[in-house]
Amino acid sequence: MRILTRNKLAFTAAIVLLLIIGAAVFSPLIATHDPQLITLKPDKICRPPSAEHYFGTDDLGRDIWSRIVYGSRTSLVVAFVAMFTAVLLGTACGTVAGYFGGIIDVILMRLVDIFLSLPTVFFLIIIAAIFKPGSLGIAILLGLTGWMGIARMVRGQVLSLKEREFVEAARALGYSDRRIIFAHLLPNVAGQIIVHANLAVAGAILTESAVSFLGLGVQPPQFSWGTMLYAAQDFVLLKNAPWTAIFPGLAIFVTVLCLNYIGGALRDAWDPKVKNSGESAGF
Amino acid sequence: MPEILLNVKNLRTVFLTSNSRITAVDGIDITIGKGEIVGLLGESGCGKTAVALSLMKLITPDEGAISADSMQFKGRELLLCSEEEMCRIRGKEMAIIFQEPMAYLNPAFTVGEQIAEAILVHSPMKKKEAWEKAVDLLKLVQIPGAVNCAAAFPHQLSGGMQQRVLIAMALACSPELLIADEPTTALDVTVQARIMELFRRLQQERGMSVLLITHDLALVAGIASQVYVMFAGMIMEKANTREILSEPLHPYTRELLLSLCYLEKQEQRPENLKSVKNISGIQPGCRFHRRCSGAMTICSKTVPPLVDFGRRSVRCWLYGKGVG
Amino acid sequence: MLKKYLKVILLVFLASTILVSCQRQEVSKPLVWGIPYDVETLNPLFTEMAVETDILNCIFSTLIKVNDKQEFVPDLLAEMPQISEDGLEYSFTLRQDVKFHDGQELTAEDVKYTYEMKMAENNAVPDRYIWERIDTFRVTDKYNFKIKLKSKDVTWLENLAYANAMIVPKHILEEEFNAGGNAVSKGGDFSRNPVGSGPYKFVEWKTNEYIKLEAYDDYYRGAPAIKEIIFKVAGDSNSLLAQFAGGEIDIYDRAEANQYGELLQLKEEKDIEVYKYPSYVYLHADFNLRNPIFQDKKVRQALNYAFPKDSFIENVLGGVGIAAHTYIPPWSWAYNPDVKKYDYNPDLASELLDEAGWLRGEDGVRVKDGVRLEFTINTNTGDSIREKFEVIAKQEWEKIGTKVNIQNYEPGTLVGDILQNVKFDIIVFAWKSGFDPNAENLWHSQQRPDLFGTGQNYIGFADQRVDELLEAGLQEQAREKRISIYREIQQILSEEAPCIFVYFYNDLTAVPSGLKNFKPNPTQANNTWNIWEWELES
Amino acid sequence: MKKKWLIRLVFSVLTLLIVSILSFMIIEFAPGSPISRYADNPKITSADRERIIRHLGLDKPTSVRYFIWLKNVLRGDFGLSYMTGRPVLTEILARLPATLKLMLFSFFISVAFAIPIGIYAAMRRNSLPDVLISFISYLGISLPSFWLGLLLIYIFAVKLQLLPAGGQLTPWFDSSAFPLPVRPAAVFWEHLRHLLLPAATLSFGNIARWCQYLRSSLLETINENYIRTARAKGLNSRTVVYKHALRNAITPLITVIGLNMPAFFAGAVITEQIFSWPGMGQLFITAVFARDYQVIMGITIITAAMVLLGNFLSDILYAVFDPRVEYRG
Repeated sequence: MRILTRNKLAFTAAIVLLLIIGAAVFSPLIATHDPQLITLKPDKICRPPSAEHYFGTDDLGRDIWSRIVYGSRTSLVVAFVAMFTAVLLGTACGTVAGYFGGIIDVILMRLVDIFLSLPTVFFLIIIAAIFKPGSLGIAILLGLTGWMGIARMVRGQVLSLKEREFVEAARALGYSDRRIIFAHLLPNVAGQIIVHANLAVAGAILTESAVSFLGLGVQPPQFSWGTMLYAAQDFVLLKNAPWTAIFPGLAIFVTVLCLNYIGGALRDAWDPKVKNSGESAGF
Repeated sequence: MPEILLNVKNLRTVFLTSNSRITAVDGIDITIGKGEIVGLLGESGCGKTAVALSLMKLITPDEGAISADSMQFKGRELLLCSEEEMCRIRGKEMAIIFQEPMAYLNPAFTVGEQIAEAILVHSPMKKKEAWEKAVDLLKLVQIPGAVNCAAAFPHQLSGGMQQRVLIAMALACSPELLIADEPTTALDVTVQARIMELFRRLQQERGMSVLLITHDLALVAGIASQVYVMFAGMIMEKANTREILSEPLHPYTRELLLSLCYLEKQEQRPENLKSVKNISGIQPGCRFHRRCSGAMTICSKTVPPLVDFGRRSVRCWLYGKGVG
Repeated sequence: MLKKYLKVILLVFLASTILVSCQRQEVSKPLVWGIPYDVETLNPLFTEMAVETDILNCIFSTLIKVNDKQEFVPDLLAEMPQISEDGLEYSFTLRQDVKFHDGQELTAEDVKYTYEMKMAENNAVPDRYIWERIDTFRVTDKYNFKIKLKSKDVTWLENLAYANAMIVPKHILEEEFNAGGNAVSKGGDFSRNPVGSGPYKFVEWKTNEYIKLEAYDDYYRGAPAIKEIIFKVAGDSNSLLAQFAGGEIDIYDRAEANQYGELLQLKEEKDIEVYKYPSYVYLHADFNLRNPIFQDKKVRQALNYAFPKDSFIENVLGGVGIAAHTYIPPWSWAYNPDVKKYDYNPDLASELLDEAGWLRGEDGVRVKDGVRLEFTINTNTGDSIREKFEVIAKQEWEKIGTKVNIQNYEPGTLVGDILQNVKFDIIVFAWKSGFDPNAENLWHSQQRPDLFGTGQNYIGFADQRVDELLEAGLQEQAREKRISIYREIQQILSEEAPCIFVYFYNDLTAVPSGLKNFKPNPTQANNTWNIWEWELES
Repeated sequence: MKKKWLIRLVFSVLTLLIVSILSFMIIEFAPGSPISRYADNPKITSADRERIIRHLGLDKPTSVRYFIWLKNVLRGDFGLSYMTGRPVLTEILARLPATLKLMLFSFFISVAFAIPIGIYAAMRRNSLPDVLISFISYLGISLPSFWLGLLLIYIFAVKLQLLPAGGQLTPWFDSSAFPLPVRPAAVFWEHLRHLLLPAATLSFGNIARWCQYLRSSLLETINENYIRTARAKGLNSRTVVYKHALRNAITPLITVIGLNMPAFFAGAVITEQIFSWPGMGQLFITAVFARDYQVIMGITIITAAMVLLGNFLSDILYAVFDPRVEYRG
């Protein structure tokens, strides 16, 4: 907590994020309507925001506010699981490759290349066809197909960091590799990892929506912010009932924003280099 | 007293961090004459580096702020100089050598490029000429194989070589004032001696003034005419070298002298801006009183004034009756 | 430097904008027809896509056509063919003034060659269905030929009216056929440079961009009035609408149901005409009759009763659609207006389930003999209307005590795996009926692909009476008798409820209001069927 | 050093081989087949189906088909598309230029905007413009491109009718209608105006991401000690930033950009769809739905090669910008 209070913005962001997480946990208490309740009546379909429906209704007369509240469950689970999977795999692979170098590096980097050049779409179709994944499955799939960027970035950072004097010093002092990696290398890469992780969360929320289109993601009647946004991508809907697209978009935006501010503060706390510059907001 | 080159009155440097202000330099006066070598002596974290940066106005508004009653350099008031004017002064009239050479060399350029750049900023010259001059400078600072060295990247050089590259870079435009911040920490004793010799030669031949900032009294003793002893952001004692060595007034100076006698090898503590933080949360009273063997009651209550004895001055309750 | 940089960018943009406003002087613009995706081939021997028909209609001719009133009219023929007493032999007489675009005359030899191409062993044509029924093909002279069928089939003639029966030039294809080792390819030279006898000549095909045609002045009906037509590829329905609204395309065919309102609004601002007309395409939710749950008619009827079809059409489709009660649309001559209609009635549905022995369990889901009334609906992803059908059906059906799961698949998987291997409980998709009511492939028990390897009876429907009627319908020439045959089939189907007939699509086409003689044609002939007649008044 | 790159090249080829094997297997395991498109065609008989399977060579076992495929590819023959019957290479080459044109232009736009904006934001960190820029960046990161694309079309094509809603060139565009002096400008504008919206859609997210990367990386770099050295030399702040800081700050960005290559392709699929851009995106989607194995394999291999090339280039660039990497790596 001390880390966060350093920075009012990050503190506010943390509170907002907590509220969002709270909404996910206590959805039934916060939602005003049954998010799945379809009302096929002209006076219920595509209504603008009102006291009855805070965020309006969609083209099947469902309450958008309630759908956003419930949709946060899917979206957050997918986003965070995907992010953690990707960050864990990527960091592990990148650090090992960058630090040990040599044949290990070559093998791991070729693996990254292979994963990068595989047709992800097919990968997803097959796994989806075989396992019929739920939202958790999609999250892990997204993580499994999205770690390569982090791996390469971490490797690059580790490569240049390990030439730095403090690593050489640590090595000269006979520190174990594990200690050097965890105590010297990772804290210095942490900033970049946090940036990536933040982007990964936003990316996962959005990719999930695009992937649903291919029949691999969250399918009705399940829904997430991403699928709500995707359903609203219709030109006509966008024009006549923009709230169907604006509110799920806003939910994603606010979450991403909060994560980034928190990430920025975390990084300040973590990364010794930026500490005394008073750097606060941003990645 | 030779012609005055730099005259600083009541310099204060405050660093800003995300949650506090740290006064790294707390009202010091420094005077450097033309062609004079002046030592600034103090242990790690006492604000020596902050002084060096402040003199060149190298502290950005993000990092902190400097203030002074006056900062006259060659009769010009540096405080009133715009950033543009400072750019013209930096490197040409006033140059600086940093310690921790690896960190102060840009890893992306060859050292030759970096030295040549320092030359090109201030004189219209062809790149090739500048490069040749850079090689000459490397020779000047006793780098073996200067031509190859110029084409090397910093990480390909040893710490000592890097240090000499930084020195070469500072000397590139024959500055009138060289601020040398622990210039020889990374060097072995023979090279150190040669560098000092070089400083002396440049002083004699070109009339270059040097502000030698170090924790090493021995180094100062060998070369400087005047010595300022600094502790926790304040000047504790100022005198010419002989007087300091023969008759140190301030208890801190005495401590330094003792350590010079007993320690064969100086501990090479890395010193940089961050350690300045130690000063934050200063207690009232003399900065040194906690470590002082002869501390009196007053020492913990009021900061002693700098008592001027004409040619020398000292900040200690032992010597003057200040206010209160 | 930063500011300068931004200034330059801004300047370039401004200059460009000024340039475009100067450029706005309209050059003589061709008629631009928007198509949602690029076609695969322009060789009618291989055509399968509806969009290809739009274009091929301009370039090629068929022996007969189906007009907008859904009657047969001769195209290349001088008159409709004579059919022998036994219904086996057809005598054709060609017009004598038809020339291919290269000036060569179209003769009976070309027709025969088209038939031979379809049947050539090495040609990978997708279907030979209509041609395999031919017993003999006899060219009697330059303009006359006779076709004898293997067996009587009153629906056979219709096939000659559509794109894959278009007549190709022998003198051009022969070369490719011989060079290709007795085969022409779907992607061969002819498919990218087609030569036909239709009202428009092929000019240019830029892959995934556009296909350009120009009027054929020697067209036997006279030179078409519109000199140039471009079929422009426009991505998807959103893009088509945007390009239509932005004036980049002139004709937007097959607009989406939910775009109707938008098109009407556009009509207020622009000089356009919006056509809304019934189509032969209908959405249906098929029960898999191999699943024991659905073997009970009452369950199928209950689910039919429990779906609010009219409300769906009204509120989800905005009224752009007509309730379907059978596979034959209400405007067909064969339609039976007296079929059982499943108007929304959840109480009746509950009763039916009770009667069938499905009783509510503790969690509200009905159970019979230890089996829960639980099933899954499948459809293809990316189709919002079908997805809406699913969630509405789920909500309504769960009200009457079922448990409904939804599982959608990417289209390739849905068709290639779930449908083909009949792995579904309920599957939602659309069929296009022919304008002849015959639908043997859907309802005949011999057309169950899982048992006989052929047909589209994925439902697994088997009814002896329907089989007999379907066979009789193919033999019977007289319209009245056929009417009674197909009415009975519809009667049985609606009673048996092997699927939910949801609704018949309404086709929407938006054209410039100055377009004369545009006569929408909901059959497989498509709307370009009479393109030679079109005129554009500005 | 040359040897090192050569080894890298050999590995790339090996990677391609593995990618091709894996892709082939993956496609093979995917449900559906090239002939499943006929499932709803009442006119197809089972005899027709078998004939087509034979014609497509699908009656042979998978491994045999892979080796046939590989043998042909090594001779530069990617086979015939099942959909159009034309050579896969022809199909891809017909669309590749459009995709590359869009990608390169967007790339240029992204870099051209991201770098100055990133520098600007870093230089004025925590000021109002910086906060605004980061705000818009988050927007760019959280806005899906399909949404942005539709919005741009709606504003610029439908409402203002300033720019075309889709396509690469107006089909009836005729440069000879313009007098000679302005003809090049007219042609240039004709290309540019079609590019603007899709490129903006494709670039927005990249600009947002890249400028924030650069900003954060620059801020880190500016705190480095060698920046002080540069200033102490008397360099003005512009030179300090553009030469000393940027040079070092840009290295992590290069990795990020290199990694974005596959994302660029993926983004292009959606953007091409929205803007009816005649590139490879749509071909890939239709090929996937139609299970056109040949086209899928062709596109996979060619994009994989381009991704590898992109990584390769970014590694070279990385080494150029950060000599330390070259040293021991």
